[in-house]
Amino acid sequence: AVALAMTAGSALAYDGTNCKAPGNCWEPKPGYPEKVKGSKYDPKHDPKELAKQSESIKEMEARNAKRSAHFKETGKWVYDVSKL
Amino acid sequence: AVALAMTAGSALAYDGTNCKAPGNCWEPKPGYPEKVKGSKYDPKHDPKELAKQSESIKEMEARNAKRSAHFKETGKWVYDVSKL
Amino acid sequence: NANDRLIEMAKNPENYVMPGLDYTADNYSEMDQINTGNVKDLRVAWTFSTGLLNGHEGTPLVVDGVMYVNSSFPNNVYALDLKNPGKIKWQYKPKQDPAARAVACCDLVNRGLAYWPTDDASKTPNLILSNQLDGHVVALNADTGEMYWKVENSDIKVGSTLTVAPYVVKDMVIVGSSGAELGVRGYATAYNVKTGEQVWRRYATGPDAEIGIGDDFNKDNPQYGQKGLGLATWEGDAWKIGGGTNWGWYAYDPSLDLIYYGSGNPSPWNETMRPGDNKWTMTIMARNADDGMLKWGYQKTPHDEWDYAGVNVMMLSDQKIDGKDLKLVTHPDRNGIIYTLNRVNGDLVRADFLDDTVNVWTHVDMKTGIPVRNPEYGTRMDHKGKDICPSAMGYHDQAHDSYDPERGLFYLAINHICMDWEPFMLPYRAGQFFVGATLSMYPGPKGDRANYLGLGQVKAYSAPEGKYKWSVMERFAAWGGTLATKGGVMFYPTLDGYFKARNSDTGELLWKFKMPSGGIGYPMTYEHDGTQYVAVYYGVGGWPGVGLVFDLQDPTAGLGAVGAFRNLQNWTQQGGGLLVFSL
Amino acid sequence: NANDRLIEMAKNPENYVMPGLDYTADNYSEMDQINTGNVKDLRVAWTFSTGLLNGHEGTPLVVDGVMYVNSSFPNNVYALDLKNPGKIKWQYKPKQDPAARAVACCDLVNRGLAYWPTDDASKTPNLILSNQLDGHVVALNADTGEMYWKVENSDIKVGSTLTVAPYVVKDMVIVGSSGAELGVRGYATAYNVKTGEQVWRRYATGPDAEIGIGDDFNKDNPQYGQKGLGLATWEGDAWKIGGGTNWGWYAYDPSLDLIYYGSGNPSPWNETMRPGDNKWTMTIMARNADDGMLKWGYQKTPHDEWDYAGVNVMMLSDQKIDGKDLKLVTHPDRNGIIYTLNRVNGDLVRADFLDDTVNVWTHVDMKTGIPVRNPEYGTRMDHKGKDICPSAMGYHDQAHDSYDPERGLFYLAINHICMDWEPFMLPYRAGQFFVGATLSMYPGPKGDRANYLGLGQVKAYSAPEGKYKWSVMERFAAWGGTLATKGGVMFYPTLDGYFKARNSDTGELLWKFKMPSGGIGYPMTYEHDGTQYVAVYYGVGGWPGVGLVFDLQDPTAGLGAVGAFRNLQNWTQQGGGLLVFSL
Ligand SMILES: O=C(O)c1cc(C(=O)O)c2c(n1)C(=O)C(=O)c1cc(C(=O)O)[nH]c1-2
Ligand SMILES: O=C(O)c1cc(C(=O)O)c2c(n1)C(=O)C(=O)c1cc(C(=O)O)[nH]c1-2
Ligand SMILES: [Ca+2]
Ligand SMILES: [Ca+2]
Repeated sequence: AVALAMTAGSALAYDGTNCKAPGNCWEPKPGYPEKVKGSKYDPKHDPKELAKQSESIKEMEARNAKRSAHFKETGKWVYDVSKL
Repeated sequence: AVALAMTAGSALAYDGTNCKAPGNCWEPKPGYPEKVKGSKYDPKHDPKELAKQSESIKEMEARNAKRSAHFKETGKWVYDVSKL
Repeated sequence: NANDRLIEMAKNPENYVMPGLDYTADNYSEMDQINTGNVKDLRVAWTFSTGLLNGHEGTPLVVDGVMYVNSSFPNNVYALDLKNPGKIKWQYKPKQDPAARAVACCDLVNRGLAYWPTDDASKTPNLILSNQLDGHVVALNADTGEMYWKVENSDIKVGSTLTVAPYVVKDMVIVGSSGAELGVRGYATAYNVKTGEQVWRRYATGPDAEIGIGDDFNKDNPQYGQKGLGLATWEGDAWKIGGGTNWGWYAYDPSLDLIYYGSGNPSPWNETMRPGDNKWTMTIMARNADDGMLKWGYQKTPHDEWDYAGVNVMMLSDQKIDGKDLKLVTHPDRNGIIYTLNRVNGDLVRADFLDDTVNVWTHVDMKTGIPVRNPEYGTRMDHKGKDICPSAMGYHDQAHDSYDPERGLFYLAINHICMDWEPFMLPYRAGQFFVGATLSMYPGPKGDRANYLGLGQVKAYSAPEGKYKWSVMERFAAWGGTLATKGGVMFYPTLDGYFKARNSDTGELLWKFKMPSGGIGYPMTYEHDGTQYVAVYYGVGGWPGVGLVFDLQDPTAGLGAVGAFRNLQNWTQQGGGLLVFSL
Repeated sequence: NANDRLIEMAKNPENYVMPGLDYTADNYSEMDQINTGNVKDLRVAWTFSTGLLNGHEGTPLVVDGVMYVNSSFPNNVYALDLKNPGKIKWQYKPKQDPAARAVACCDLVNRGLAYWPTDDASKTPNLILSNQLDGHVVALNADTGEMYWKVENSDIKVGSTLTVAPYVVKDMVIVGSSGAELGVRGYATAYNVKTGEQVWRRYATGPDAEIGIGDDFNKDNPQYGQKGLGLATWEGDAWKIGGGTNWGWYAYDPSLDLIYYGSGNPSPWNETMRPGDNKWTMTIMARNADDGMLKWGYQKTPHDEWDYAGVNVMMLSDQKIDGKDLKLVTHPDRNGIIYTLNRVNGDLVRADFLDDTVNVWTHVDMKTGIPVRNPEYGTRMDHKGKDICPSAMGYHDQAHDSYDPERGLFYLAINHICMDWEPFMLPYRAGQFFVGATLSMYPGPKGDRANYLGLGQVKAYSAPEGKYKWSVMERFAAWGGTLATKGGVMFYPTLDGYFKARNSDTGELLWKFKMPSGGIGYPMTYEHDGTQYVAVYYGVGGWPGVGLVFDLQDPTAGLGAVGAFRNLQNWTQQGGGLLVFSL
């Protein structure tokens, strides 16, 4: 296994081989931004939308924990957490 | 083949064999009306509802006639009668 | 004309040109490549899924090396070139009004296609005729699948649907009707295949002119009834919503030019609401092909009290009975009786019980033709009838049976189901269910009532002897029908998904195969490249399958079918397709 | 623990206890009753329709004489007693939120079940584990079908579904995730089978702790990247909606206690919207079973520009390569390259093109592991990429392949599809499609582009030689995968509905059978009562089937699948079930 030195890739086109660090080799294509934020390609994501997945997972994990705790206690699986 | 005389069926129960005329043998069961109209079993049908089937058939037949007439004339089948 | 060509084509074992194989509708094949000795080696040659899950009834046609496959709603039609059935030659996928689903009584089935061969004189191409659940009849170019013409036959807005297989006679296609559970007044219609034009339309009830009754109707059997009864045996306008649809099978005798079929149940099921014999529902009809006039008609179940819809298969045979050579029509009816009549004039020749457990009748009076009732098993308002045999499904329903002329045996797919029946009143509203009875169904006395098994039988019947040569029980019934072959093997599928081959003489089980899903179609056989093939649809459904198909739980739901067939789901699941077998 | 029991059970040819047959996932059977000499006599023994029409992926399990059948949405589970497969032993029919249908990317598929055998010490019964499209994981009592526990793993409201087969390791079940076409950040989760408790959950992107990256991650291959890259290779919070789901296949090496699987495509497909290498999407992951920590990870497609989701099958083999005996993992990736790595530490051993028509890469730098791009076939905003090979479907997608250790050959089910690709901008909304590219797909250069045929290949690959021993074209691809057997016969189903058997050494077609519907599952084999059976699902669908399944016409619909497979409907229709073959 070899650590990768910054090699001279094609200056004209992205071929994936110009690495800033091991495993971090992306570079923008000629004429495209290094960062999209503020560029014409800024997706302008809504942070509220971006947070939804982790919120939902936290809630599912909490409900599942209640279910399995009750199961370990009683030997009965109750899916409906409002009944726990 | 034999014409059926009015034979003495069971007076107590309908067995289908007491005929008023050939092919017309039904009689009411004991305690049930000969005619339902006006009886407690009157279905009180709405004549408008009863007419719907024949109206619809008449319209379908008229549309079909237009379609096949046009087909015989032109060799083309056009289903949409508004285009005929 | 088409008769001659169809008759010729039907003689060629490479073809299967109409329901029941030829105009006798005996579904008997002269082929014997597959026989009692080798049927155990039968194996699946190829298969085809239609992409649809509702029950698959009927059987495919084969003409000139092309197979035509019908399917459940929305009634796709597929043409498969037998040289390479792995590729679909053409497909016709109609867009249908989904509202049709809500007015179908008994799953979303279709009983098959018809074929009309072109004549050289005509510019009309070979045609495939297809009936759609939404009431349309379409003619397709058999070579390309393109729509040739399309007419409106039945209006789903008034509850009228189409499940029957169209039937080609001469240059006409005969089309029936469905919807007697919604008060539909039944009719049969003939269309000119070349133009789509209506040639005649005849009803089961009402004025004689509309029924097709003229002066010589039933002239040899006046005791059956003659003029005016389509009105006189009804109270008031009840005949307008009186049922008598025809969604079963046809047969045709070219020498007599008569078409045979049965009209179905009077409407509503609640008998108290319709005083009278309710003519001409429940009738074996013999109609002149050209004008649809009735030559004769025999009503099997006057004033029906049990939904013994009389549309079952009509099989034509020529047999010697009591020393006389007769032209016969044999008809295993829903009311538990198998009838054999002289098909020339309607004389009643035989009327035997389909099973000794029938209890609604004591016997048929052979002189009058009247079935004599056991009043104990009649139904009426304010009364719950119990242990009535047969049930509303009859001891025989839509199965297309077969007749082996060498053995003189009819192979009958019989139900073994009884019922409790309680009527209730309801108003008629066009397009809505109009039944008026609550049913519980369960196995007949010979079945296993605790486990709801033993709901069917298969029997071999001799009309001259009025006897059964053999009889076997079936777990859930052979709902679809049978095929007879010269090889001495008869075939049928079962609701629980087996395709079975039995020795035609003894009933011995020679072979069986577990299909993907239950079978409610009937088998056919054809030759291709010198090899005999047997084909059958799989795809559980139909009336007995409604619980499974629509996921119903109430035992009285599905017009009483759900309870009787509650265990079917433990044997099979839905599917829809075709299996083709060869040695 | 379960490993030992499962390992023992997997050795018994009467069982098929997990996807891929045993923990090597090589889907190779030691049975040779069916062999090159007699496979031509293979015939259908029995069949079973699941009653569902969406695509049927995966393969059934067989344990102690009982077969367990998975199915498409709503993911019914059936147990069939092999003594009498004509009766259903039990069935589990979950009611699922129909909204799940709207967020599934690629038809409503399911890739199989898992089995956990009880230990005598435990009160927990034998379990069948089933993942539902609506995100639930259920444990069923394997003997009765009763629900034992049921947890929420994925939330369809944020676009997260489940199609992956669960995977039992020790007393845990490993569950993946789907939804990278809706911006779902992928994760894998381990549940304690006895309690339903979550043991660990590890993500593909984000902070090292959530990914499961510790100090010794990639210590033998630091050039692959080590710490901090799950954040550093993304701009801002893009990793939160960055994809990397895992819906493919797992393998497990008990001696190393490592679980192998691939993470999928970064999200959205539009690469311009997500600067960076987007770690650790598109990565072969080797995770410690007990805590889910990553031993090593190798990203095959950094900064994906083509949807080359890296979830494909991982097959473990021990082979001598370049003179060294190595423990290997071999992985035919969607990006057109088949990788073989040292499964102990992640060393890259081989990286060969799946076909010589791959054009997005020039080669893989074996020292760095970096695939070197041909910039001509990259994609970007305001540019329509053309003639890109492979297409987004990759030269290999969800097929479960096989490896024959006697012959040293991998049997690969390969796609042969190229594409045009044009990105567009769109905002992220939780629960909505988040793709941002319009695709046209068509056959690769060796196919018949005029007729849209020649969309697949099947190949036999030797890793030590880096060469293909044989290769055949397929009309529409063998989407489901392959089975290898000691009998010298390899099997696979095709999208157009053939089940084929080829000589493992030469690729010669020894036998084929026309199934009811196209196959997208992979075959399995088991012994019962001394007879060897081969089983395979039919039921066309999956991504290539979406046009047929959902009746789509626009060639770019179905994420580009509709155009490529426009002709599939002329060969096969939907269906869903199982065929079981024997001599
Ligand atoms: O009265 C009618 O119009 C009508 C129609 C149909 C039909 O169209 O399928 C059936 C019935 N009745 C019927 O009584 C019946 O038992 C029945 C069974 C089936 C079947 O396909 O299994 N259809 C029908
Ligand atoms: O990124 C994902 O989460 C995801 C999920 C699935 C899936 O769950 O089926 C597929 C894909 N991606 C995908 O990229 C893909 O090619 C694919 C094919 C299929 C299939 O079953 O044919 N599923 C999926
Ligand atoms: Ca009826
Ligand atoms: Ca994906």
